[in-house]
Amino acid sequence: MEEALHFFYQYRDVIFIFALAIFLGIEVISKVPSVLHTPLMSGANAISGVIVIGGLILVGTANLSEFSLELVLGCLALFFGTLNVVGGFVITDRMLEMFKKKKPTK
Amino acid sequence: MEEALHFFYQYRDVIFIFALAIFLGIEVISKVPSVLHTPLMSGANAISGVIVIGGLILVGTANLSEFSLELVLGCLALFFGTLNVVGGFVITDRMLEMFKKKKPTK
Amino acid sequence: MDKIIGNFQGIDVTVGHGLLELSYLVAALLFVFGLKKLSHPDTARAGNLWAAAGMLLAMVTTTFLYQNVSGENIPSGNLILIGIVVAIASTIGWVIGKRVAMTQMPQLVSIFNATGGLASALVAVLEYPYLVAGDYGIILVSILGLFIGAVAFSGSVVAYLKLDGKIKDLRGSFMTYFNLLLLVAILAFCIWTMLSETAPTEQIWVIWVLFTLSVLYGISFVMPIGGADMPVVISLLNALTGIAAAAAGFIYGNQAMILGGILVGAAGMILTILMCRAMNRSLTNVIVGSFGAGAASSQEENAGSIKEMTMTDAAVLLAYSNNVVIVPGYGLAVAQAQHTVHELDSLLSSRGIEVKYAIHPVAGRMPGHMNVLLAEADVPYDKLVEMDEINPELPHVDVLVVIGANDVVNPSAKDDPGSPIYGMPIIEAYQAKNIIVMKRGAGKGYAGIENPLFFNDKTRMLYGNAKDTLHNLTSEIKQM
Amino acid sequence: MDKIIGNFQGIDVTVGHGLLELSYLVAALLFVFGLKKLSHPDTARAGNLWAAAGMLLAMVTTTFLYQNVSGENIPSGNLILIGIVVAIASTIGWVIGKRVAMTQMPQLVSIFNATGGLASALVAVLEYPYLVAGDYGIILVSILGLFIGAVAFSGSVVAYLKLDGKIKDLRGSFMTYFNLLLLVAILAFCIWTMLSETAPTEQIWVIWVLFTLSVLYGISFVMPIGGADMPVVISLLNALTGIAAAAAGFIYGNQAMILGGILVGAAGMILTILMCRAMNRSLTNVIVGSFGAGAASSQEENAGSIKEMTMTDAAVLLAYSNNVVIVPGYGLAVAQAQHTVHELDSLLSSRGIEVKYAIHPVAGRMPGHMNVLLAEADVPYDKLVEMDEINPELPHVDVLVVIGANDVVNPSAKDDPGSPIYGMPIIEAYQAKNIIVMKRGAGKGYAGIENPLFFNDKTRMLYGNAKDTLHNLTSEIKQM
Ligand SMILES: NC(=O)c1ccc[n+]([C@@H]2O[C@H](COP(=O)([O-])OP(=O)(O)OC[C@H]3O[C@@H](n4cnc5c(N)ncnc54)[C@H](OP(=O)(O)O)[C@@H]3O)[C@@H](O)[C@H]2O)c1
Ligand SMILES: NC(=O)c1ccc[n+]([C@@H]2O[C@H](COP(=O)([O-])OP(=O)(O)OC[C@H]3O[C@@H](n4cnc5c(N)ncnc54)[C@H](OP(=O)(O)O)[C@@H]3O)[C@@H](O)[C@H]2O)c1
Repeated sequence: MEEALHFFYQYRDVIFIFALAIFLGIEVISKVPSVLHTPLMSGANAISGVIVIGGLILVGTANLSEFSLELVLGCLALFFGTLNVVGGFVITDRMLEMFKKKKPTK
Repeated sequence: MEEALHFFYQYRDVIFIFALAIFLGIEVISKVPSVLHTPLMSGANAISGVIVIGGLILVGTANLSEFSLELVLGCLALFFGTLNVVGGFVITDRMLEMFKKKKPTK
Repeated sequence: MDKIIGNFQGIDVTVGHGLLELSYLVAALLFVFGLKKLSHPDTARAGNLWAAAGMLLAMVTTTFLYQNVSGENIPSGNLILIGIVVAIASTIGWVIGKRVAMTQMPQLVSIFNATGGLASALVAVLEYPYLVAGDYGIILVSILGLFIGAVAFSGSVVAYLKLDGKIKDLRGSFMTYFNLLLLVAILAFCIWTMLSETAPTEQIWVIWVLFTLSVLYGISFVMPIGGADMPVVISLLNALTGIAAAAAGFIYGNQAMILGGILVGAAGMILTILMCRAMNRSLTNVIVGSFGAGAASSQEENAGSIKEMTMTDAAVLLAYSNNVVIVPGYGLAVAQAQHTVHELDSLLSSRGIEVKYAIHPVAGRMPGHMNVLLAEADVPYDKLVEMDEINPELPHVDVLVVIGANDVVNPSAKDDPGSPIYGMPIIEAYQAKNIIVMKRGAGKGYAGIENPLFFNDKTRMLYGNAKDTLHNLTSEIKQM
Repeated sequence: MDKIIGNFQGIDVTVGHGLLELSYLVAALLFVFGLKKLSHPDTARAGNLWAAAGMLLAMVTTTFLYQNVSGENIPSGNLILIGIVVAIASTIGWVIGKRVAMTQMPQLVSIFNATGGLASALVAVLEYPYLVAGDYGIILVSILGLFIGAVAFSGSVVAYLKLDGKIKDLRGSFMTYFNLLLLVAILAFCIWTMLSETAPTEQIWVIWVLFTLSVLYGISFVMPIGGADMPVVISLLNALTGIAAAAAGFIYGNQAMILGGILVGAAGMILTILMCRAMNRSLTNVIVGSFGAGAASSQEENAGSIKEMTMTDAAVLLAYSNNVVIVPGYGLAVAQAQHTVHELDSLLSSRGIEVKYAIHPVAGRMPGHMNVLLAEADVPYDKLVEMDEINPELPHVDVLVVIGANDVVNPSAKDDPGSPIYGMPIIEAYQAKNIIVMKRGAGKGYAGIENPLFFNDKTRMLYGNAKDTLHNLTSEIKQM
């Protein structure tokens, strides 16, 4: 218990940000119309690719003088993260384009 | 500019919490029906009495061995803060009670 | 509680530290939940209690777990002092909150807001000497907190006095210039303070000057705004109090204060804007206070004339109708006639006449004013019908009784583009088959303009204080 | 950039540090704004771009401003490597995103989600050895991140394979037990790791075991869930990826990662629940996958028989009607008949017949499936009418054409309390004057139940692949 309390004390600001973000996520989404479910899912998926920052840091701090498993895995993480981000935003945009261009006719 | 940047760096978590709280405040309120405006205002007013914590700390750390302006002002801050909190929640509750007891008849 | 559980940034962390911070987090989340619930009619009351629970938690834990820089808890002497002050303030707050009449609510809210602002300003004043010279960010935040808190304080006091009718508006373009000048002076003074190399400890007078200037500004800011706009102004000042509390929270690094304050600040701003929108005005318009100034100009001569009616005629008309709609307004609140109107309503209902109340969202002087007023007189909730719902039914209504309402039934809002209230949604009273208007005389409404409805062929006036008129009318009907 | 602007907790703070953190804050706020806009039809596209801009900003600043513990920027060799990897991945992502057919969207989203989960898991694996022994909180967070990321990865891959029809469901109660067992094993392993005093550096194998177990769990978790439930599962896995990214953000103390991740986590959970609700099911029901299992039992024998009709009859019926409503369903997507149906629609419209499409929110296999499909074929947006709007009009419709829809027009949902889809809102096709149903044969819909609509007296069947049927029908009408 004391461990947990100390952990909480150390990271209280971050934990607080966590809590607020959960609220905000729920608040923001809770009234979305059913047609937007799929694009929203896809857009959220692209945002979750923010892990790419971790990949950038890994590859950025990797030791290039020797070939290591770490380096390979780091590059893979960066690769997959970028794929998620770029692919995710592109397909979301394509889906939404469909709705958009029809709107004015209404 | 550099001062500002350093300030930001130091307090980035708190500033972030600020930003999220603004969002959350707007999100939460933006669809409130007109009848609730007054109770909501009153409830928010009670919450803003959270400054009472500052009053508690001031009086709690004040030096009681001698009479000082600081002590008096601290007590005043605590007094007014508490007044705001207690009075605020009580009148909000009274206002809302009126709505509540009529609801089931509907 | 004092057990050391770790070390963080060179300070020993005890169980007490951890629990205190945890309680602040919980309190902050309770504020969010509470505010969220407060904004839905069904959960509003629970929401208020949640927020109150958060506040209680934060106060209790601060009192018993707070440690100063040397790691000492609050000494028992100070605890006793805290206990005394809190007990007195709570009792006063409780009694005032419970006793004051429902109709005084806006005044009360503004008074409580003033106390909150003053507390914030005092905290900023007292913390100022402990700030480190050259720590510009923090100094700026506390100066801002002081300024905002002081403005909220004096502004709310002025708003209270205006609502209570104790002081009148002070208009004129010189006020605008004076305000601007004061603001520039405050700004210049702040910059000078920030740039001076002297440590805050050595120039405590600075903070007092700033406090005085800010209080002055609060007064001169609210002074020119029309008395009836006070609910909007109070909402704005309420947002300011929140921001001031958040600034103090920043200085203490206290999450509950930061979140509570900012939440109120943001919500208050939004609420202010929503209230303005419900009255079809802009915030600047309210603050500059030009409303009603050039109003008379756009008025055309009203065709037709005002026709009075006798009490007996009114009684007959009502007694032989099938359905009656009552439109209450500010005058009902002034006359404190909520109980009398409920009597009339019961009497008519007992004769099989369908009676409804048409509630305009900004009738009266605060949102929900009519709901609160009629609720106080135990009028059943389901008889109150909102504007948008009742409007389509009005053409089928036999008699519509306007009691002390004016602007909210003014047809100019629909058909006269030159009218200052043009565009505001109204209760379309003119559509009813017969209209009875109760008012004291030729007095105008809040917007200060003529009302063509009173000149309508279907309209008959019943002059006099609403309470008396209603009373006489009720007796008349009873005798029939 | 390297100019030192202060000192914070013993570390020199440079301009670069400050700007990097500022950019993370901005990126995080762009995510919030973006998601907010994404949830309103009019601003959705802009919202996506805002979020993308936030991501770009965070990526660029990380690359050029990140400093390691000794305050060095990323060396040029690594920059080049980063450039190469990012360039390749972006190109591939872009091309796939642009090229893949609209109808493959659910598969694509699940593949991209798998990559995100894998990246999170890899980051956790690589950061694990650098954790400090005894720092339980952080170790727990990174183990959790690894587990969640790995489950999201393998789960999404299985979901993809199922959507693509490459693997079948694996049902049976043994799967439930196996899953439970696996979960317990993982939990036990985690606790053992946490409690062992050995430093993470000295037992890197631990993380690999955990990784393997988690991947396995992801597979066995999704395996028993019905293939058609995959959109819901993907939404759930998407939320998991977000949480995994947030866990990594926690370890790096990176606000953009934390906020982006948690936002997606919370939004994903809500979205999952909303999707379940739109299908009138609960999340547990989806995961346990009992849907359709005991369905047949509640079916009564259907009164009446199925009646076919000739192409010519159908052509005549349509050509001489005044208004036609088309109800598209999953079969339209399978047959890829969106262009053909648009042709029929244009032909009928050119003859002065009013043609509308009735869109059920969960027709097809993902929300908005029909909208996307018909939009691809350039069907004007204003011809698509939502379920709630079209239902009251249906009794006045001359001909209703059901193309590859089944469950969404199944009247059992309204009148058979024993039916597994009882309570789901449907398009009330049975109310139309004439009903034409196009399907290939006696195949059932997603819920695997009989549809009394097909036995209705007013219903006539046109068997065959929807595309061919529509094509023939169009030619037939043209020749008239
Ligand atoms: N609700 C809010 O939140 C809020 C806030 C600020 C401003 N406002 C504004 O306030 C106005 C509200 O409209 P309203 O129709 O309710 O009121 P109103 O337009 O202000 O009219 C009040 C009427 O009541 C009559 N009256 C006053 N005392 C009376 C008494 N004792 N007995 C009988 N009649 C009496 C007055 O005429 P006599 O003097 O001839 O009796 C006057 O015509 C709107 O313009 C609105 O925008 C509302
Ligand atoms: N939209 C979503 O988000 C989502 C997600 C998951 C699940 N679901 C569920 O999916 C169902 C959707 O209902 P629905 O009415 O659209 O579809 P459905 O109930 O799955 O029925 C599809 C029908 O299309 C026919 N079909 C298949 N291929 C065809 C072809 N090539 N040409 C002509 N007909 C063809 C099938 O019959 P034959 O085999 O005889 O041709 C079948 O009757 C609902 O139960 C919903 O809850 C929806």
